[in-house]
Amino acid sequence: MAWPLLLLITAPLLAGLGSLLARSRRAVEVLQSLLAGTLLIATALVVERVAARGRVSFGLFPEADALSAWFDVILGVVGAAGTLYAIGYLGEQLERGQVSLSRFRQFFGLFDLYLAAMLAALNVENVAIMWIAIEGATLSAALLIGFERSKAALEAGWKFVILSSVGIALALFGTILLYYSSAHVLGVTSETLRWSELYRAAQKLDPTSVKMAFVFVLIGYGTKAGVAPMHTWLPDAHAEAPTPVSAMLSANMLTVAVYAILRFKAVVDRTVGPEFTGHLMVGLGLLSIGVASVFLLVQRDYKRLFAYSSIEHIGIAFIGFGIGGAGVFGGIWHLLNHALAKSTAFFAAGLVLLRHEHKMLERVPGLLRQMPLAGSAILVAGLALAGMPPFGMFISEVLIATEAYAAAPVAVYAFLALLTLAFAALLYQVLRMALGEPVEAGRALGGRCLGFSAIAVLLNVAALVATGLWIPVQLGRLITSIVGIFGAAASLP
Amino acid sequence: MLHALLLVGVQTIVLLVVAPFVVGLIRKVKARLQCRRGAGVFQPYADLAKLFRKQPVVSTTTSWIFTATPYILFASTLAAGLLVPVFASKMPLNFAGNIIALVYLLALGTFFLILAGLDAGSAFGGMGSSREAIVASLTEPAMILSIFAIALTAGSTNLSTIVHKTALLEGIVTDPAPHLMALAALFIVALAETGRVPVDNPATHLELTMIHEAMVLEYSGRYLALVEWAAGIKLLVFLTLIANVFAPWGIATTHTPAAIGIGILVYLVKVSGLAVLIGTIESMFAKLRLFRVTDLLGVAFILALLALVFFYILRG
Amino acid sequence: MTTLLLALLGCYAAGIFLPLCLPGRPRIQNVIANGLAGAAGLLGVILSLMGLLSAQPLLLSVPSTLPFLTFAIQIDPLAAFFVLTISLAGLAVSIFALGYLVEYSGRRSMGALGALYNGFLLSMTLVVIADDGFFFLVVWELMSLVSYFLVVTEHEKAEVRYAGFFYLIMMHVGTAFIILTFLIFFQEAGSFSFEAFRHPEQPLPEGMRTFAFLLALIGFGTKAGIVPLHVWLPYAHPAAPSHISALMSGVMIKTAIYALIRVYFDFLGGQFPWWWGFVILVVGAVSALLGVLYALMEHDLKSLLAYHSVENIGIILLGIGAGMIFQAFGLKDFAALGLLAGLYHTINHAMFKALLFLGAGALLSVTHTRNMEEYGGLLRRMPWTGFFFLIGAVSIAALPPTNGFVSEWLVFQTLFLSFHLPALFLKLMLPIAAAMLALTGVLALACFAKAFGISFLAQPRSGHARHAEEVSPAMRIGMAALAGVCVVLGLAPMVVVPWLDRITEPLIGASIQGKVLALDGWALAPVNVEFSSLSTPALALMLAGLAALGLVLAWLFGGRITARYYKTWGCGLNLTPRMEYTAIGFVQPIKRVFSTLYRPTVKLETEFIEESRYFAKRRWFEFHIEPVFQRYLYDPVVAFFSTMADRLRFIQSGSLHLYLTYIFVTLVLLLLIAM
Amino acid sequence: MQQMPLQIGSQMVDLCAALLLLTCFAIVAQRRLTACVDLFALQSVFLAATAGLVAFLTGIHHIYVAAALIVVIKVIVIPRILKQVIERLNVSRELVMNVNIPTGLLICGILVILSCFITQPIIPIGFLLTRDSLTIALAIVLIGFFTMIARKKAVTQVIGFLVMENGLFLGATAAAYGMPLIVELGVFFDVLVGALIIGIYTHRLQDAFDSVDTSKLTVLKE
Repeated sequence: MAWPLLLLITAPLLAGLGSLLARSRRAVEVLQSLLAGTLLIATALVVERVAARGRVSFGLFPEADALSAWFDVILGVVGAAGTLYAIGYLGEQLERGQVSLSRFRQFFGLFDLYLAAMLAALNVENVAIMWIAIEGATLSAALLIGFERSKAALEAGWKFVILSSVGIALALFGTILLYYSSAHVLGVTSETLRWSELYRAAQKLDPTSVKMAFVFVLIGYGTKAGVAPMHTWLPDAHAEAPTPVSAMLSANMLTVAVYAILRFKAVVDRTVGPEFTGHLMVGLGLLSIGVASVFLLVQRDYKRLFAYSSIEHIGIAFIGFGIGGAGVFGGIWHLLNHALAKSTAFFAAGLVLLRHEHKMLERVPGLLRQMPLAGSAILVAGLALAGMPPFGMFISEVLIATEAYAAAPVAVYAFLALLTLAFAALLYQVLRMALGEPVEAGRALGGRCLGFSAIAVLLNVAALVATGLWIPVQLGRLITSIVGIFGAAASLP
Repeated sequence: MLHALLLVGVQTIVLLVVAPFVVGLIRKVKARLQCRRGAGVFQPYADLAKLFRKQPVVSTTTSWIFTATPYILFASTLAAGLLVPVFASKMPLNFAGNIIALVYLLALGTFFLILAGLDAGSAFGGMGSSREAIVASLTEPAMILSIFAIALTAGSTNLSTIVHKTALLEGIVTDPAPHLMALAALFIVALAETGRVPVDNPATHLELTMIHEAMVLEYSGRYLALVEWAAGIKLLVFLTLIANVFAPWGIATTHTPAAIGIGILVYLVKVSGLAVLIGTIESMFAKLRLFRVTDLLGVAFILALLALVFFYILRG
Repeated sequence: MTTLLLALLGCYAAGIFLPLCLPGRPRIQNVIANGLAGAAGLLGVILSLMGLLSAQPLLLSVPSTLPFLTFAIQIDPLAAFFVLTISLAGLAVSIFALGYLVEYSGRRSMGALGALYNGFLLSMTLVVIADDGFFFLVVWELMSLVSYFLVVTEHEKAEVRYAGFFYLIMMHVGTAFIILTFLIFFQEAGSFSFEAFRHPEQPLPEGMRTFAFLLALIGFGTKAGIVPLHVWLPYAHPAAPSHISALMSGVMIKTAIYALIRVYFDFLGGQFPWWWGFVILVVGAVSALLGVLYALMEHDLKSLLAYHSVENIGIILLGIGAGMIFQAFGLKDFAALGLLAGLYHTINHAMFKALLFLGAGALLSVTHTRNMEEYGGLLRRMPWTGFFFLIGAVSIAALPPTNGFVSEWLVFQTLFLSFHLPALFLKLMLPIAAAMLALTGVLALACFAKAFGISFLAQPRSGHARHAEEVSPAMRIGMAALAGVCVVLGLAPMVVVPWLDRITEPLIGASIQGKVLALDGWALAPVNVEFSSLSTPALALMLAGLAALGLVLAWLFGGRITARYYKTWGCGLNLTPRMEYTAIGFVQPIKRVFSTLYRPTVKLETEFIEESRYFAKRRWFEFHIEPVFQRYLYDPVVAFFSTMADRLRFIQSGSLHLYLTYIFVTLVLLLLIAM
Repeated sequence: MQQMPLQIGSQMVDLCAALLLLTCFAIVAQRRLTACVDLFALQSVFLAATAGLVAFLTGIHHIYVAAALIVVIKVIVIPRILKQVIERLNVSRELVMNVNIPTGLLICGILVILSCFITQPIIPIGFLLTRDSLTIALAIVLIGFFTMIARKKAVTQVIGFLVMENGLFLGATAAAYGMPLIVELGVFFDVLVGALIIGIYTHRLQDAFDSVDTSKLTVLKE
């Protein structure tokens, strides 16, 4: 029985359609709230089933194994929170007359389409259809980023469209190359594109072409994942997009892109062994952390700040996957916690933006005093992102370092040094915002906006704390089989 | 037990009685060297008696620290004195503390004296305290090193043990060089600690020069008496230290009355000799500027260090 | 015993959550938070005493669902000793806080303060009883984090935010080094459990051991505040509310000492070359001397106390370092003595430093300033606070017969025993270290003569001081408790030493209890009565008796004359507070003697009256000492990073074509690599 | 029709592929925007031809569908959209480039060699009929990419992107006998929508900055 899976993908589509057609703001709000609830429930059910049976299938499409389920959790929870937050955020803009009701409806239409595409990409057993879904998500994201038609938004949107289109094109070429090398093993059928088939046939594939395929995929999806040096669109897009979208970009799009790369990695590792992909990913990961920490240090715009921190954390996860073993554990654990923390951070940033209507970091100190919700949210998220216990990212970072130390001590020295630098940079900025005395009054926020945001933030923070120092049993099962996919079960206690 | 108490009692009395005499003797020597007749050697006793009988004047700004200090000073100095073998080498209180304890007991007195100096609230007291602080700080390292150098020769830091062994010529210094250096160092330290020329001048009352006198400026009556007495005892303790550690000969190594009697007499001779020496030095040298004192104590430190080095080198 | 432990943890946990649960009732929150903390402290004392005395260490382990992480707890004598330190301080400080926090209520969220306070104590306790490397790291970071939030309690002040941030960063850097240390152990152990660290499958290679030694020294040294990693300390400790400063300065930095002992003597099995010990010795001596020298120049009472923490950490390390040297040469008795001296000074410093900080807090709460120049004459207005502060001052100045003297004396003896060492170099170095210790001791004496004299004696120097009143009973009880502990630790070494011996024995492998205690416990005699002995009870009796003798003599010769009270002679003028010696003036000579270190800059401006150049109308005097380490060690690093970051801005130049080029080039390069 | 010898077939496929490549060079060398669009359309025609040929030779029928889609979308629809965009512009030719034309051509030549070098080892595993065209596909992708870097006008960047897409299709159809139909359809749909969205963006850029010179978009930076 895989109806929760189907529900997970169709619910956003329906809700989006409904919102487009809906006549009143209230109707949209109800629909979206329902969507949020549905996402949570469906996710829970999917996880439960996958944990029980290892794989939930609905024929060719949709189909989910442990890895998909894990990312479903990320998208489900953060998606739900994001939807709720979007209701509040857009609602506030609507009340202020910054968006018309029709634009309001369009927004949710696109927003849900985007969610649906993402979820589809996760829960499909097929290389190419995954690509199609991700491309779909990219396109809807492109429109969302340019949603506020300011010049800056336009520029950001354009850069996003061009760069990610190029990326996605390269990813497609990688996919074709993989197909090219698998076709003569498996024959020219649509089965050839199934992950499970590819895993089985992996040993027989031609190494060179698989390597090349991975390079294209790594660059292609890496562009969407925001890995340096393909990250350049990311800060602009995150800064200029409507804040709920920024949250979703950071928490979902990057994550899904990483998911895609992981799928390929699983195949490639079976063909040419883990060293090849490992070295590439560790290299890019370190580069990402380095670049990110540099720009965290000089940042003056709080939305860009969190954007760069996303680059850093994707880099960390990359290193984890590149290392393998407990690193894989650390990586997916990191992705989950990062998604939660980062979306929380953006929620807070959005509230600040609504109040002060500018993004200048040094002009919004004293948030704890001025906006208790946003202030505390930004503080908690900031600490979690800086890798402070009791939040999960401390755990995953230590895990990654531990696993890496045996293989490459030097890499660990670099890793820890860069992490410390990023820590200092990020917290310097975050604490500047959270502590101290407010300097500007700004305009007060509506109760509804605050209400919805509060729910969203609480949802995230609850999840963040819940996944801090322990793992719910179901998720634990998922992790075990995920690590199994990367053939590293042995190295885990 | 009773025996032990008796010994301690005798030593206490000896210290109390001899201290003013030494002070008087030094004054007399200085007077003579300055071609004055000078007051009698026993003048200090008269001064003390008189001070005790005078009505003390206590500043209204002061706290109980001011009135308590003389007693604490008196007690700590005397306690330090009880750790030094004076006329008999095996003292029952030997176990109570070694030479470090002696140093720190004196420091306890200094600490409260500094507080008392500040308590009156006049600029003089503060000035004296501040100067006392720096002098004390600079003295300490040299003191510890020289003491250690001595302790090495006897393989002990307990004064009675050191003196006893030296007196019985056990483990006696085969090589005088380090011993003499340590002696010189300790002598300089003693001058500094007890506020004698060239570090301080007990006879002066000039704002610019006085250290110890400035601290106790506000004291009068019995308080002043106790402070002066304590100062005398401190001086005596150092003289005793030098005398008995470096030349313990004649000290009573057994506790028979005869031996003790001889011990006391020899002791008197020794400290008188040292007193004369100090008197002469005081009239030969001028007082140093406060910030030249560092040089002097630096010399002391180096001497002590050399003593150490020589000791190890000669002992191999 | 397990139940006791659970009760203890439970108390802290409740102390964290309950205050948050009833907002809007500051008074109740305050009582609950500190009450529970106090109760936990009491339980902790009992628990730790049991831990010290019981033969079997208490083990408790909860597996986590995360790889490599186990919530494992072990209370062996070493851990118990530090639990004792934490709990004693925690108990007294909690009582003090009951009264102290009253002035904070309304201005601050009592709930948050209380919760953080309990969290702080809890994390410290967990740090010393953790038995798993990963778990240790987690609680260690938590400890830093919680204490950070306590430091920035008054975050509306810029300097407080700066202090807090500096602190947080330094701690994190330290943690990075600690992680590396543990990773080295992990390599051979294959797990993070301390048991595995102790007995790895194959022993660590020599190079790795040395590496671990240095990493641990830097990592934990940052927390301990050894020179030159101490720079955060004088900022952070004063910035926090005083009862927190008391815990940070008194207890928190000791957790680093605990960790160092744990790593060197336990994980590394006490097997090391002598130069390790020598490094520790040098670090200790330098920290001690520089700590006190900088303390002397401070006129902010809390900063002064903070610098003294650096000094005392130095003294502790002197003991431990000497012990390590002896250990390296197999002189186990002396090694044990050194370690024992270090531990003794650890608990002593915890007690009197906490006491002094509480005293400073009391002054702060009545005068609303930390500047000593605005105190004065407080002994008459706050007799109890003054008395307790005096006890603390005498103890930290190591004057007999206090506890500070006992432990410092033990350190001296350890250093003196150096003539047993085979190497001439060390034979000379240890006595020189002793000389530095002596200098440190007397400078500390001068410093506290200044601190107490300027703050409590003579006339009040400001309106605040003039209208000061004695603090609330709770605060006095808190201070009294610590003062009592100081006195007991000073007068009853015969009780303390056997406990400490239970700690050092398993670490060194030699019990020296019999050799240190002489005359059935009434005297300390390391290692034989012949060499040296000390009996603080006897000294105390002598002092008391002789002081009485003084009284008797005074009465004998003078009879009973009542003193006359009259104002101090001020050269004919009426004495005003402005004529008193200031703190700056007091340390002027010391400043001059050590000017090469301080590099003082003095600015004196005079405004004359119009008529003549001989009569000054107004004068300004200001002087600063150069923060050498910050200027030449830390500022360059910060400058480097910021300039580098500025230089690299061009990466994100905004040109789409450039961005496309990045991707293109990367693609081509990776393709060539893939070939 | 199976009796037609394979060599001839593969040679014909290679010929078409080569023509595709040539049009790439032409686009790189062309300054006039409309001409670029036309060249792109022409290239798409060749692409369709290749696809049809492959379908014919291998008898895999859904490739015909792909060919048809190419003709509809890439030869007719997209060029029309682009033409509309260009009409609204105030420029018809691109004078300034990041890389001048001779250098550009040179670089493209190097890229072709590079792709030969890269694809060399993996050619043998392909299907005899069409495997050589993989090299050309990669070359076209790289050249398209390079065009996007070299040109400043939004429109030409779009064309560069579309050229990349053509390369991909050549790779897909020729080298691997096309993806499964459903995939093809999806991909085509995405490409169409993508082109539309990019078109919309170009419009907005024109409205907002009244120029489509993307090198002027440098407000967002550090």
